[in-house]
This record gives sequence, structure tokens and C-alpha cells, in this order.
Amino acid sequence: MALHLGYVTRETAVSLRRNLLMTLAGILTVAVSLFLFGGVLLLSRMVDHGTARWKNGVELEIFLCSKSTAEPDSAKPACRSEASEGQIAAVRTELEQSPDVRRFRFFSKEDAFNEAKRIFAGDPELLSNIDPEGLPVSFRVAPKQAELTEKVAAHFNNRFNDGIDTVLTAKEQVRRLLAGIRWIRGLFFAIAGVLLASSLFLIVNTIRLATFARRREIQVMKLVGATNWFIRVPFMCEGLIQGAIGAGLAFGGVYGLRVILSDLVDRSKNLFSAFYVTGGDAIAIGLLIVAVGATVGAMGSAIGLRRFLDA
Amino acid sequence: MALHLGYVTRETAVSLRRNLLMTLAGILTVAVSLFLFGGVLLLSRMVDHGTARWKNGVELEIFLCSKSTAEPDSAKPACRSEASEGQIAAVRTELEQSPDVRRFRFFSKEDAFNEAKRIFAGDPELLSNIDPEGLPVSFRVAPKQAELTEKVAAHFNNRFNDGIDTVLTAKEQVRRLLAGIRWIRGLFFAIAGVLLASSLFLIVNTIRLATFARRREIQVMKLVGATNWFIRVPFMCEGLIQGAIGAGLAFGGVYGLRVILSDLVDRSKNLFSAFYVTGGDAIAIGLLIVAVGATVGAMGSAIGLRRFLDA
Amino acid sequence: MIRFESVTKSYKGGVTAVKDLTLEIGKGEFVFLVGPSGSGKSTCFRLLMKEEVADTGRIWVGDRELSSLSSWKVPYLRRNMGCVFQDFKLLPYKTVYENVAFALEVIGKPRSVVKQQVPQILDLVGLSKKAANLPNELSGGEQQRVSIARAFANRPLILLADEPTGNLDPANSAGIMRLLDRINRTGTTVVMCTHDYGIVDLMRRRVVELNRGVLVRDEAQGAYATGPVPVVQAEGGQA
Amino acid sequence: MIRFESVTKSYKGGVTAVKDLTLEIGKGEFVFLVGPSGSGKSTCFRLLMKEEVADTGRIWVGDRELSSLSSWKVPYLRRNMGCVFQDFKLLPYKTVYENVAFALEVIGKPRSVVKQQVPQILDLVGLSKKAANLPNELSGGEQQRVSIARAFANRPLILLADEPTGNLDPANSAGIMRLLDRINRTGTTVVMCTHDYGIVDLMRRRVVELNRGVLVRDEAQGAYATGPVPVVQAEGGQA
Ligand SMILES: Nc1ncnc2c1ncn2[C@@H]1O[C@H](COP(=O)(O)OP(=O)(O)OP(=O)(O)O)[C@@H](O)[C@H]1O
Ligand SMILES: Nc1ncnc2c1ncn2[C@@H]1O[C@H](COP(=O)(O)OP(=O)(O)OP(=O)(O)O)[C@@H](O)[C@H]1O
Ligand SMILES: [Mg+2]
Ligand SMILES: [Mg+2]
Repeated sequence: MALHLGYVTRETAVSLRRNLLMTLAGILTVAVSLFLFGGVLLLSRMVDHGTARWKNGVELEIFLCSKSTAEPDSAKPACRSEASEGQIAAVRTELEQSPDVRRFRFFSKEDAFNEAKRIFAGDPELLSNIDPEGLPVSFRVAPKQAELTEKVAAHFNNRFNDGIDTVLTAKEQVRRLLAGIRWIRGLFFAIAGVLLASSLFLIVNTIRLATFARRREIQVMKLVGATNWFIRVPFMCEGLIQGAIGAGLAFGGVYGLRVILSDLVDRSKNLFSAFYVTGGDAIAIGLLIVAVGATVGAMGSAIGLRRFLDA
Repeated sequence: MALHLGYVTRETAVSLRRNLLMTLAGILTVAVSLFLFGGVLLLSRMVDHGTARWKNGVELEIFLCSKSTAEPDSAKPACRSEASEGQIAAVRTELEQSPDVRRFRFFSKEDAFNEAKRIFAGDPELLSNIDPEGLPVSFRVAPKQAELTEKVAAHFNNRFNDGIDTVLTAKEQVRRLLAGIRWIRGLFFAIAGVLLASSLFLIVNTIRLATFARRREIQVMKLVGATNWFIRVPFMCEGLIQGAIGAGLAFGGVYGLRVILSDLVDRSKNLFSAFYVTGGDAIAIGLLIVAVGATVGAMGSAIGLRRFLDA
Repeated sequence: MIRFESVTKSYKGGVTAVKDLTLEIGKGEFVFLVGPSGSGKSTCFRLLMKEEVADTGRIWVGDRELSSLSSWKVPYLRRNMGCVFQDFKLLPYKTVYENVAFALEVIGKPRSVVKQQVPQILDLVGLSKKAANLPNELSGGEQQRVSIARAFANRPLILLADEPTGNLDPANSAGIMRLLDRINRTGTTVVMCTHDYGIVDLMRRRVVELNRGVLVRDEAQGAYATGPVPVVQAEGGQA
Repeated sequence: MIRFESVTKSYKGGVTAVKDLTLEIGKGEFVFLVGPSGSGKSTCFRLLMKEEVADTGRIWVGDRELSSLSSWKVPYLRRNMGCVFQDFKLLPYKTVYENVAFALEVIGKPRSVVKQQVPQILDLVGLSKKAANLPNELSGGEQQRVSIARAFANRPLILLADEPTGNLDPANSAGIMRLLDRINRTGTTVVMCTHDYGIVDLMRRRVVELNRGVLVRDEAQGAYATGPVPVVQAEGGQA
């Protein structure tokens, strides 16, 4: 097989130029879909960081009685007084010994107030209304399996005499929110996937149309004694170049997005500070993108050339 | 010009079939880009509804003294007691007579509590900590121009003796949040735009490649005496059909998205209830999408055929 | 019917394919256009169909002057002319039947007429059996005959035939020549490029010879090569 | 050199293009393949190049039996054969020069050799001036000559020429025939399809006639049509 580099370069360039519009469309779609793909990955990293509190299987919170929830004179079952140190220690011991609990964390009044400050940083009026002393202490509990949540919750619920006010299983709304975020993320992954498929499609097509438009030419080349590789290599280079350029653009886009998002998060201070994304994340995603782009390009070429391989 | 319907249908069908992959790629990209476009529109309608409070130029809130902010014995300048009815009426009169104020709205304790309930529905602990009687009454003020905000704010600030506690100009964080949302919306519009452009591109290309692959054929047809329209109409139908099918798919997608989003919002109850989207919105957006799809299809055909028109 | 008046045509690249050609061909004539390879014969046909435009000079087809013919009228010009192309120019994705039918569909003939006429025409060129084949499934000579069939499917006033027998054996050639002769007798003007001296010498019709784009001979009942018959140099007129 | 052994080839559609053909052509021979349009001449060439595969029977080219030749070896088979195609088969986006050069590039000839040989070959067919033109800027005969130039650019052992003079005037044809003769004298086996009885009658070489795919004549120094020379029916051997 005699494949001069000059020949391959020349033929590839000619073919890319001849199908310029098509080439651009291919590159653009690869870039857009990979960018979306990368953007989705980036956002989901941010969401991961932002919702870390609810990750790791934290499924329930046990609130102990606080000054403000204590109703010494109520007829209904309710907290009589703030939970004592002894009661807190008892709950802690119980959690430590429960076979259903994987992990738990104690939240002091101070922790609760800090969290409130973080969450309601935007509303000084409300914050000023909150008395740190009135806030309840709590335990955040991760059961061994998600299925055990209800069991653990039932165990601790309605034990006002032990200083336990109420048990919240991962708050319904937060769950919904997380579900919503997950759902939207899924949607975006789906869109990115569709776009990726359609860019694969496009590259396959660019190649196939290029071979189709030139099938007479290819046939003639073969009749003159050209090997399959002699004809194929320029086409494959075409696909690879499209994939690579598209991926490069997408990489740039994702990196730019990261810079912009970081900037936004910084400026919004506390409100979003949990939703950060590291440079490492961005670079890992970028590399993934380039790999996907190259794969798409190569696969596109291979599929596009398959019919022609048979001939 | 003798254009039998049978001829046009036959030729269009043959051409669509022959470039099947290309046709599919075109339809898919149109669908995805229009879906994204529509989705972005839908989301931005939701954001509009959700942030309506901060729209309409509401730039500052005047909080009057409340029971909980009153510090009768403080050495610093501060509220001495809850604002009296007379003080409230005085502020109202002042606002009514100010040339800088376009609109304002009075927020009673009840209103404030309702809002708090809405916003902190997810956090019963916190809510139970809030005493409605302790909440301040307030005025939400929209100045004539955004530039006047500071002037109006300065006018009402530091007037504890008139029962005014503090003036908040549109909270920095909310501003940031809105800016962030607007920014992300812009990004999505940009992506949708790029995709739309690339789908226009694709249709142009499908058509142009179809004409290119068949240019010899077209030339022969012309030499046999075919008019431009005789050759052109099947190609144009091709573009229109692609655009229309793509738009139809996108319409379905947007409508589905609306249903899902509504469902999510319903289920998340108060947390997101401000972020609703009406069926009317969805249909208007759907129609816009179909119009855009048809335009893209027709434009694609026209541009794709232009070179061929010259010949 | 056809009139070239001092026509010159150069292609980019500096080749002058037709040089100051003046030639008139009357209605119903049968003319052989001969000359060595590259002498401008096909170019003359391209000029007549307004596939190419002359640099200088004027060309009349019927009573229309081509340079002043607006481009949307060109298809109608072409519908009055049938052309057998040197490279056949068949539509590759249409069958033999559809290729011939296309020439009739283009001028808006109803389906019933098409259905009736196409088989007749295919029969004339001996291709009834190949009606359902695609062009690339035909031998060279068969493709050539499809091109001939298409050229006179719509009974044109002028028939241009560019080497219609170049890929045919003598027997088939003779058949085609008889066909062209018959078409000519119905009043159709026929102009035929050929290198087949046998045919030219046999038919003894008007012969126009080009050489490097210049008209070098216009003989009433000529032979392929300049022979013993006296050469009548006609200046743009009928010999 | 070339041997057909009871070869039959049918196309889908039910046409039997070649029927039980047995024929041997020795090294260095010059053979005319004649027969009416559609008699299977081009099909024989396609079989030799393994563009088509025979239904039954075997074909040898050199010492290779084609049906047992693995597909990756086909290009190497073709590099030993030059073919002048009936429809030229030029690469439309390459200039005349590039078209001829391609045949050399394919076999890996270094650039310097290509640069030296191509102009020589173009000169032989009289197309030096058209080196930079694209095929569609050439007249029919010029395209044919490019196809001829490409076919023997890489000095093949076998030259298949399918109507190489179909679009050429007698003078050019004679030139091409002289060229083919010269190539033949250097030891190249030449097989040529033609309808040009003048050439066949003049050259007096071996003539093989097909009719509807059947070998009907194989004459040592034949004429185009069966003439007064006694017919030597050779059974798969050299006449
Ligand atoms: N598109 C073109 N661009 C440049 N030169 C051209 C073009 N078409 C034809 N020519 C040149 O014009 C000259 C006349 O060409 P034409 O096709 O008219 O010849 P012809 O008489 O038909 O020859 P043949 O008998 O070989 O078909 C040739 O030298 C050819 O190379
Ligand atoms: N791909 C194909 N599919 C179906 N039939 C075919 C195909 N190729 C050739 N044929 C038929 O096979 C027969 C022989 O064709 P071939 O091309 O070998 O003839 P030929 O001798 O070269 O004729 P010509 O002198 O006209 O070129 C013809 O009847 C033709 O219609
Ligand atoms: Mg010509
Ligand atoms: Mg043939």
C-alpha cells in the first residue's frame, strides 16, 4: 500500500472544501451537542455539591424539643420542656447502637443557626426574628438502606417524654426539589444524547454523502487499481477532523461556562455558595468531551464507509 | 407549466427516500433545536411568573417598625415602638404625593406572614418560630425610574421617629438571582439559536446536497426542456416536509414538557407554586415553534436552491 | 430554420471552438456535420440549445434570435429540439421507460398519451425488452438508442444527433439511419455529427465540415472526406 | 495469458450476456472483439477485471484464476490491466494530467516519475495542450484519448480497449490504432472491442465475434464481417 502523506492531505483537504457547508454543519452539531453534554455534566456536578447535604443517604432528621416548641401546659402530647443533655445523650446512644443506622451527625443550636443564616441570608428581617436559643438541636441520620427510613423514623417518633419533638424524613419538598433537579438533569442528558446521536448521524452522513456523491469516482478509482485503503484514508481523516474540531470548540465552551458559573456563584455569595464547581471537574469533563468527539468522528467515518467497504 | 400532483409527490417521495439518513438528520435537528427553543421559552414564562414580585419595577421595600424590632431603651437610633396607624397613614400619604413613585402596595402583617408561609413552607420548624404579630408591615414601592430608587430610599431611611424601621432596596441577592436566571435563560436562548441556525444549515444542506448529487440529472432535465419550477417544486416540498415534521415533534415535546413541569410544580406545592405555566402559554409557544419550523424549512429550501436557480 | 451569423465561441482557457461561423440550414434539411475530434461540432449543438452562449455573432432557431431569448423561455426552445447527446445524458435513476416518458411529462402530456407513445418509440429503437432497466444496466449501444428514443419522443421540429451511431454496430447503425431518414421525411430538420464515413458516403446528403472551428466545406451531396464531387462553398446559404 | 473456460454470465433481469464462452488469448496477441450491440463484449471485459463475477465457468488472467482471487488482491490484478472504458470513466474533478497521473500514483510511483511520464503519454495521444482541463471541458474524442492515455500509463501487461475509436475521426482513429499496434509490439496483449469495420478490415488481426453472448467466429486474420477468408473455428485455443 503506497499512501503518500501528500496524497492523503491533498485529498482530505479537497473533500472537506468541496463539502464545506456540510463539514461546517457536522462540526457545529458536534460542538453544540458536546457542549450541551459537557454543560449538563458541569451543572450536575454543581447540583451534586449543592445538595451534598441530602446525599450520602441522609434520609431523616430527628428534632429534639427546644425552648420554643415546649408547651408545658398543652393537653395534647407535646414537648414539655427543652431536651436535657441527658436526653440528647440517650438519643445519641440509641442511634449508635441501632443496627439500622449507617451514619448520623449531631446538629447543635449553633449549627442550626448557621444553616439558617446560610439559607436565609437574603432575608435579614426574618433572620432577625430568629432566636438562636429557640432553635432545636437535631440529629441527621443516614439509615443503612433507604428502605429502613420509615422503620427508624417510627422508632423515634412520638417520644416527647424522651425529649424528641418530631422526626422529619427527608423533607417532602426537598425530595421533590431533588427529584425535579434530577429530572431536569435527565432531560438535559437526553437532549445532549439526542444531539450526540444526531451529530454522529451527521458525520456518518457527511461521509456517506461524500462517498455517495463520489461513488462513480470511487468505482473508477477501484477499476484503475486503487486499494480500499487508498480511497478510504482521506475520508476517515475527514471524519476525525470534524469530530476533533467540534470537540475542541465544545471544550472551550465548557471551560468558558465554568468560568462564568464560578463568577456567578462567587458574586451571589452565600445564596449559591454550596453550588460550586472545581477546575478539576471542568478539565475532566473537557477531556471526556474530546474523547467522545473523537469517538463520534471515528465511528461516523467507519459507519459511513461501511457500505463502501462492501463494494 | 405543467405540474402534475402525481409527479411532484412521486419525485419528492423518491428524493426523501434516497436521502433518508440525511432527511432524518435534518428532521431530528430541527426537532431538537425547536424543542430546546420552546423549552427555553416555557421556562422563561415560568421564571417570569415566579419572579413577578420583582418585576414591574418594584425596587424597594419600606419596613415599618414592628413589635419585635422595637427597642424602647436602646441608646442607638432605633424604633421605639410599633408603628402607629397614624404613622402608617402618613407614610402612605407621602408615597402617594411623591413625584418619584410610580406605584406602591401596602403589605399588612397578614400579607407578610402569608408570604413567609409560602416561602418557608419547606421548613415547619422555622415557621413555627415566626410570630405573625411580630412581623413588620411594609410598603413595596416601584419608583418612576430605576435610577430614582436610591433617592426614594434615602428619603425614607433613618426616620425611626416616623415609625420607619429600614428601607431595603431590591435585595442584592435577589438581584443576583434574577440576573443569574436571566443569564442562564440567555445562554439557553443562545444554544437554541445556534441549534436553530444549525438546523437551517442542515436543511439548506440536505437540499443543496440533493441538488448537488443530482446536478447532472438536473442539467439533463433542463436540456430536455424542463422548466426551473418543474425541477424545483419537489425539492421545496422536501424542505417543507422536513421543517414541518421537525416542528411537529418539537410541539409534542414542548407540550409534554409543560405537562411534566405543571405536574412537578403541583406536587412541590408551595415551594414552586409561583412558577406556574398556563396551557395558553404552551400553545402559543407551540404555534410559534411550528411557524419557526416552517420558516426554517422554506428558507432552507430557498437558500439551498438558490445556486441552482442561477444556473 | 437554423442560422448562424458570424458566430464565435471561445471557452475559458483560450480555445476558440467555433470561429466566425456563418451557416444556414433550411426547414426539413438533413445535414451531416463532420470534422476531426475537437473541431467544434458539439459546441455548435450546445449553442443551438443555449447551453452555451456565443461570444459574438447571432444565432436564429426558427424565428427566435437566441441571444435575446429570455432565460425562462429557454425550456420552450428546447422542447422544439430533440438532442441525442454524444454522452447520452440519460437520467441515471430512471428506467429506460421513465427516461423516455420524462421528455413527454416535461411538456405536460397527459399520462394516457405517455403510456401509449413510449412503448411505440422504444419499439422503434429495438429496446422494448429493456424498458424496465436502468441505464447502467444497458450496453453502450443500448444507452445510445435510449438517448435517440428520448430525443424524438416529443416529435421535435429539429433533431440534433451527436454521433448517434458511435457505439453501434453497422446493422444497428443502418437501422438508426433509416429511422432518422424517416423522421426527416416527416419534415423534421435533422443535423447529425458523425465520424462514420460509411454512413455519410452512403447517404449523400448535405455535408458541412468544420476544422478547428472554421467552416471548411459545405457540400450539397457530399462524402465524408473531400472527394471527387466538386466543392460548393456556400456563404451562409443552402448549397 | 487470458483464458475463458465455459463462462456464463447472466444479469439479474434474465439477460444472459455471455453464454458458455470458451476462449484463449495468448501473450502478446492482438484481438478484435466484434459483435452487434448488446452481444456481451463489454461484459467480457468486466469479467476480466473482476468488476463482475461469472456465474459458471472459470477465467484465468496470467496464472490467476479469478473466482478464487481474494477481494483484496483485485486491485493488484487490475494494475496489470489497462482498460479504455466505453464511457471513458474519467475522474470528473481531476484534470487531464491528474487523471493520467492517478493511474501511476495508485501503484505508488514516486512523484518524480509521475512528473516525467505523464506529459510524454499525453503527447502520444495529442493532448499536451489540454493537460490542465477538466474532463467536462473536453470534446468527446478528447475524453476518449485521455481514457486511452490512462489505460497504458502504467505499462500494463494486458490492454483492454472498449471502442477506443468510437468518438474519433478517421485520422485520429488511425493514430490510436498505430499506438495500440506499437504497444502490442512491445509484448502487451491487446483486446479491442470495435464496430469500426474499416479498422478491422485494414489491420487483419485475429477477430473474435460474439452474438447474443455466444462465440460465433474466431478467425486468425479476420475481417469485420465474415468474409471470403476461411473461418477457423478455434475451440478455446489460439487460431
Ligand atoms: N467547457 C469547455 N471548456 C474549455 N474548452 C472546451 C470546453 N468544451 C469544449 N472545449 C474545447 O473546445 C473544442 C471543441 O469541442 P467540441 O466538443 O465542440 O468538439 P467536437 O467537434 O464535438 O469533437 P469530438 O468529435 O471529439 O466530439 C475542443 O478543443 C474542446 O477541448
Ligand atoms: N448491469 C446489468 N444489468 C442487466 N443487464 C445488463 C447489465 N449490463 C449489461 N446488461 C445487458 O447485457 C447485455 C450485454 O451487454 P454488454 O454491455 O456486454 O454489450 P456490448 O457487447 O458491450 O454492447 P455494445 O456494443 O452496445 O456496447 C445487454 O443486453 C445489456 O442490456
Ligand atoms: Mg463532440
Ligand atoms: Mg459495450
